[in-house]
Amino acid sequence: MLFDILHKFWDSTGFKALLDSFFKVDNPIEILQSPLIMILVSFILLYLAIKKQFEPLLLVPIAFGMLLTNLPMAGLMDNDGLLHYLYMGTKLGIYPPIIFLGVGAMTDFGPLIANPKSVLLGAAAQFGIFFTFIGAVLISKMGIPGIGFTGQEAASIAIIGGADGPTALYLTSQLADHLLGPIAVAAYSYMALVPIIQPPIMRFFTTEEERKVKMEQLRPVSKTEKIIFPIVVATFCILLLPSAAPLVGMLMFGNLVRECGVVERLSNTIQNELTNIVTIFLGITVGATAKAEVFLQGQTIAIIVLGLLAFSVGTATGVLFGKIMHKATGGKVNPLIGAAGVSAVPMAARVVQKEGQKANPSNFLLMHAMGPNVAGVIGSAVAAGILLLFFS
Amino acid sequence: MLFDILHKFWDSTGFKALLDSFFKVDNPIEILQSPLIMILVSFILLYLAIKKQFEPLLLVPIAFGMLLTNLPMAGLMDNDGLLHYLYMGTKLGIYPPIIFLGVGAMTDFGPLIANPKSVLLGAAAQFGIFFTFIGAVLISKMGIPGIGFTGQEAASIAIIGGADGPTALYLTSQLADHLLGPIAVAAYSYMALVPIIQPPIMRFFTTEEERKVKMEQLRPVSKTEKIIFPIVVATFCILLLPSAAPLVGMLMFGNLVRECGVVERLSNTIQNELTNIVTIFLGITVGATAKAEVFLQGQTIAIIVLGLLAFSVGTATGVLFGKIMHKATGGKVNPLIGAAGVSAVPMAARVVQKEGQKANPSNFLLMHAMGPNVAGVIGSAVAAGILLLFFS
Amino acid sequence: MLFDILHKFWDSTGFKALLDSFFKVDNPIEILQSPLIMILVSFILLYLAIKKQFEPLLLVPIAFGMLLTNLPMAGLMDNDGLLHYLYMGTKLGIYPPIIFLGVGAMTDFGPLIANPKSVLLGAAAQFGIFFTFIGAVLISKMGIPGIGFTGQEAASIAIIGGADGPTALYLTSQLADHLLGPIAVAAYSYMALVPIIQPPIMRFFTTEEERKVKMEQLRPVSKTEKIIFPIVVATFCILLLPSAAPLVGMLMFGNLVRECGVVERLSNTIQNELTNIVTIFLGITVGATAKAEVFLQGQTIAIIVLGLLAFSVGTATGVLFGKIMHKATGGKVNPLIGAAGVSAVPMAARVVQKEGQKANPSNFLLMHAMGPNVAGVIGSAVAAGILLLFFS
Amino acid sequence: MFNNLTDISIPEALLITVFSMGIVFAALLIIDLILQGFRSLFYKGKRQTKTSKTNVVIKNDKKTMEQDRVTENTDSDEEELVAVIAAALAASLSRPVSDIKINKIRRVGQETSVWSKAGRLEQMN
Amino acid sequence: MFNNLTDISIPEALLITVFSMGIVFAALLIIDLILQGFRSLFYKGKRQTKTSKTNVVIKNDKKTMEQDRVTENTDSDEEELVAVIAAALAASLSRPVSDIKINKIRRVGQETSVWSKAGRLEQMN
Amino acid sequence: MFNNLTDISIPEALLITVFSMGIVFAALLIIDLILQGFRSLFYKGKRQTKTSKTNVVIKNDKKTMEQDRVTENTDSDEEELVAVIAAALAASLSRPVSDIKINKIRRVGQETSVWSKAGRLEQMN
Ligand code: NA
Ligand code: NA
Ligand code: NA
Repeated sequence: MLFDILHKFWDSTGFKALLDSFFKVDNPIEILQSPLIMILVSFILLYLAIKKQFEPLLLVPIAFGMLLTNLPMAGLMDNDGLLHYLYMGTKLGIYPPIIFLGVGAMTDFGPLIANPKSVLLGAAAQFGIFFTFIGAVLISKMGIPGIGFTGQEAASIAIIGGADGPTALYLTSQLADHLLGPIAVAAYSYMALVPIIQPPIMRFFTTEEERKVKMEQLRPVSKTEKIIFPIVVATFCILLLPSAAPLVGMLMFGNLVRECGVVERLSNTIQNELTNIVTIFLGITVGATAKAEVFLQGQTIAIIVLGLLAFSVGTATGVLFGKIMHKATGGKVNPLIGAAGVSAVPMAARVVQKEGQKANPSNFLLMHAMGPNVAGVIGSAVAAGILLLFFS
Repeated sequence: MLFDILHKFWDSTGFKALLDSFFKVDNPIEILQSPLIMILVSFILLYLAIKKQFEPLLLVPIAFGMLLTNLPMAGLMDNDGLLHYLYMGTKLGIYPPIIFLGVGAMTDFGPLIANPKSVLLGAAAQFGIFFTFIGAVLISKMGIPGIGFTGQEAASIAIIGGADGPTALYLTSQLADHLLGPIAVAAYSYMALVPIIQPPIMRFFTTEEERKVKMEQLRPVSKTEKIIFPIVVATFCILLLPSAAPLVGMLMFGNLVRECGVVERLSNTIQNELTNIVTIFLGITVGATAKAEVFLQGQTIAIIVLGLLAFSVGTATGVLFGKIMHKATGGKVNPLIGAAGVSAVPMAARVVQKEGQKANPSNFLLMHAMGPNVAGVIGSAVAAGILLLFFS
Repeated sequence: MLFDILHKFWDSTGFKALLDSFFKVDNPIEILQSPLIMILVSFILLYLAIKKQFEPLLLVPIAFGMLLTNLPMAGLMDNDGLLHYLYMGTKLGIYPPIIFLGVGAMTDFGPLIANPKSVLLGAAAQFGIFFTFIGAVLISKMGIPGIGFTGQEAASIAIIGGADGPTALYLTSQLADHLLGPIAVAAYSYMALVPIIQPPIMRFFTTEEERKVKMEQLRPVSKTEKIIFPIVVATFCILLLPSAAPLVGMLMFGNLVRECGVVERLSNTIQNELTNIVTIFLGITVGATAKAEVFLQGQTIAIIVLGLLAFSVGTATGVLFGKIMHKATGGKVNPLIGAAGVSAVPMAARVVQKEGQKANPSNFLLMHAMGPNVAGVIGSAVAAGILLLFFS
Repeated sequence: MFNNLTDISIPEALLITVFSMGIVFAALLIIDLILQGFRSLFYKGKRQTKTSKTNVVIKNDKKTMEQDRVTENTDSDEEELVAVIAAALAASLSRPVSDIKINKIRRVGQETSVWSKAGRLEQMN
Repeated sequence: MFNNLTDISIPEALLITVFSMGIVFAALLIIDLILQGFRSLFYKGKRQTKTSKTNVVIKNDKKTMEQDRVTENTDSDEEELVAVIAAALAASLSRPVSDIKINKIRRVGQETSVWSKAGRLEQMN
Repeated sequence: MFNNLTDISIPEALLITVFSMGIVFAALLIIDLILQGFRSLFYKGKRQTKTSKTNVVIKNDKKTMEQDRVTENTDSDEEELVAVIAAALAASLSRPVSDIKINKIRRVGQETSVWSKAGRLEQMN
């Protein structure tokens, strides 16, 4: 009888299920979808997040969620599983706007207010999104077996080009939540890789002379302007694109709480505990969507490739639009700051600063790059609103 | 075809809906319910909250929620809208008791324990509630078109006289949640206006001599008394009025956590992060109930007027009862402290302190006014319990 | 008519219900289930928690929840009651794993990694769980009227021997949530009593010579080991026992967040605010399950007795296994550290330290006892997983 | 209890008022009595004897806006503030006012502006 | 708007792209115009006149990993850091760079390791 | 696996016990083996060589009640505390005890009472 129990116990373990995923498959190709492979992927992501510091605040939870969900039989994403309950906040589109509330409370739009023209660079960099969208549609038409995207899926992949985590997660949760795993991994990985992806593109499209351009001191921005800004932008953007309301509304509410100066204790809690708690739950549940059978698909490779395209094209169009502004202003604008338009706040702006200084050691572009950088956040929220308008 | 898309896009914008609310109405009177007016109202409230510091911790979120909900087509309060999900905590009566938990953890009942008689002043000031209740019923009988209140609505309006935000929001959420917007705006506005509303009433009902009265030093209160107080009061009040349990229970639980001295880390989190997070969600979702079509009604004007009445009558009856105690104690009680019985903690107590010092610069009534002030919180929670008993 | 209202009012009060529970009973024995008795029990628990500092972080909320739920007519645990809404997080098994997330973020597994053999002491102490399980089954067979446990109930009672609050609450919430009250009270009370329960048992099973043994300095543990530990243990334990995933997964996720060093802000929030908020909600709702009619049963007395048995047997088997290791290592292991295997972190380890010093003032066993102590946490989570496998 | 609770008549409203205020007063009167019980149980005027002087440094929290309003006023308010704090401490420390000597009022708050600047920098560097 | 939104044709994808980028540019262009309105409404170059020197002590927060990366580099980066902070402060304090003199950069961060040790101790004592 | 899991017989209970303790021991034994693997993989006794003295200031947190209990005892406990802290630090800093010299134990905690007073004042001013 003890043997009987042991036998049944063995059947209940994940070890057996894991072995079966290799040795009891109808078709050898199914081995490629073994949870074991996903467990290894999660280890690699943990390595990158911890050792290489790839956006660890989200990738550590995402990778651990990925690990937990792929340990067979644990059932954490079953209907009554722990992670499934927590996942409701992701699926219903609650967590990402709350993260955006935190982003708003942590963002200083001053450099954008001081230099309004930089907002256009935040628009130009959104080409990356739509270029990727076309790319995803094109790939679907190529007839590669197992690789084909619906309109909703293509839109969700495209938003990786927004280089903005919460926006990507929100749009994907609304349009194609089965892709949350690969899209989150691609988006956060490329954001971490911004210092490697962007510089060659920036140098390719600009001349030494252009990169040397020093920009003039930004004007001071008053408290009143900073308070009115979120109110006006929220009102205008949501009237134009009602579907962008959860993202833009929360972003600007957070910013108002930050700037109004009379609710400091709310601002502190939003920036810290609220954002941290939601980050943990968002990250681990996004990771938990990445089960082997949905993640280990040809589509995931396509998403990884398209994501890189999205970042590269966004950087390029940002820089190219920067060159146009360089010409239009008679050389007052350093085209490098266009690269910051992809968002990836504040990494992209720091890359601009470094490249600018390489060309001219006395060059301080950081504050000028913060303008397009935060404009890029608004830009991709607007783009997400348009895609939601079309596809939801 | 691009034109076709543009046309459809225009139809999807809030701008068109806003224009239609002016130019495509069947009846010119409908213009008075245009969301645009509510957007302007939300701007005014933001101005008052930020510039004039009218209870900003709640009015900033309320006003922004009001803005978001009145941007047409955004659908944030639709069944699958972000704010509608967050609103569940308001509607189910969860947020206000949690705020009360925080209030309990921030309140020192010492001055009340030291001077038990002051508890009666906290009772007397509740006349404001029931006077307003009668007022609301009277107005309903006057046959003014569009102005009429059910018993539940009258009770919800009356509770404004409790001068206690969470109590007002809890009762209204349980009896008449469509009135959350105007009642919240009235309650928090008048609480902010306490330093303007109360002094003339206080001076009208008292003589210079009475206001000059110096009160004797309060007795010291031991830690044991402070620990036993919340346990005893919760037990007694809930046995007497079971319907007051969510409010009184949480208030006294918060106070016990504060005073017991062995769970400091829970006390800190309740006072800070928990209260802040719930304040944000409560505020923005209460604001989000104030859609133009429900807010821009004759009823709202009646609520605003009745709310002022409630505060004024509560102040007056508090002061008058103070005069009775003045006489009964042979002049030991300064009747001004009766005004603090409306709650509006700690503003009303500070107003008493200022008025007392105007009459007699060596007068320090603050601690004596804190007694009726915190008693007023218990008093209005009890009154809310009675109204719930009748009307739910 | 006023008299009529007063009469109806009296019927609505808890006072009447309380009186009825004494004077309007069909059978005098029902008086023993009067809510009044539970109210007194809650007062006693509050006294123990506050004055005697019995695990106050959980017992203060539990006792207050017990008070609130036993005030008749308040209905806080009715389907639309405040505490019932908050209880969902307990019932669905969400809160305890989140507390475990916090425990993981607060636990240093270094002493365990440095001395792997101590993990076996954490296994040995789990005998307490299964001894109690047998005890609960035995009692059920004795035919005492009103005392009988199903398999699920016996398992829930047995887990008290794990000496680990969140594990006990998780298992009970999944198998027998009507017993949450008595099991929580027993578990946390005995954890508080560890310094009284354990020493005599420790002295009874060891000789003076054994207690005097000084253990050699633990080896240093590198950051890398501490980072890999939670990943490996989570993977292994969940593959072996998928049902332990919510507990072990969250414990090890919390520990990874702590040790990885790149998400300090998440670690801080988990250790403080998140744990505190969930502790409050978990405690008060667990207490709220303890209504008089379910708590005041012969079964509760049996649970209290069995709980004490569980702690005592666990301590004894831990110490006895310590003696085996003492012999096996040629006297290098002090058998006292086996007592720390019951978990009750960090109290049990501190008791070991004190007892060790009594025998030999130059003895510092604390770090050596922390090994079995944290191993006991893993051990009882594994045991809980096995019980869930059998009984859910 | 009433014919129609959604439509209240004026006599009913008056009745509700009388009854409710009666309950409010009764409830708070009993709390009054309980607290008088507290006094006789727990307070025997003993503490009066041990009159050790307490030196206090007040640490202002940065969390609310209250202090900003105070900050607007100056100088003449400083004395009021000391007096008020003394009174408050007297109650919360369970000592008569005369026992308390306030040496120094040091405002620790308002670090927030520094912090939020640090936050901004952090974001940019 | 389209035949089948789950299956997008290439011309449709192009149309979506053109239209969407049009809206994105239009939206941000209007924000640009609004901000130019801000400039003329709120900024009259007045502040230029009051040029008081500001001494600043930068307080680094412990929250992000950003600073760790900075910490890896040394010395030569120190000057860059000063310059960058100056520029940042200039904007956030609404002063031209020339007005700001940085006396001292004191790193306050990295207390975390101490704290977490305190946490561990707390757990054990 | 059993006839009726809601009604367990005594032999079944014994079987469950034997089986379960077997699994518990097996599981923790494997963790033991894994950790022995850690030792051979990551620990080569190298760190022994670099013996720099570490001066430590312990910062006590205000969060738990643990320390209050400690505070009750005095003097004689101080030495125990030093020893225990040294042992704890030795493990957490990965240094042998002999390397650690504790200069000063400064209690920073117990600010809570001050803070809660500040809280009360804040509420009143
Ligand atoms: Na972007
Ligand atoms: Na009141
Ligand atoms: Na255990």
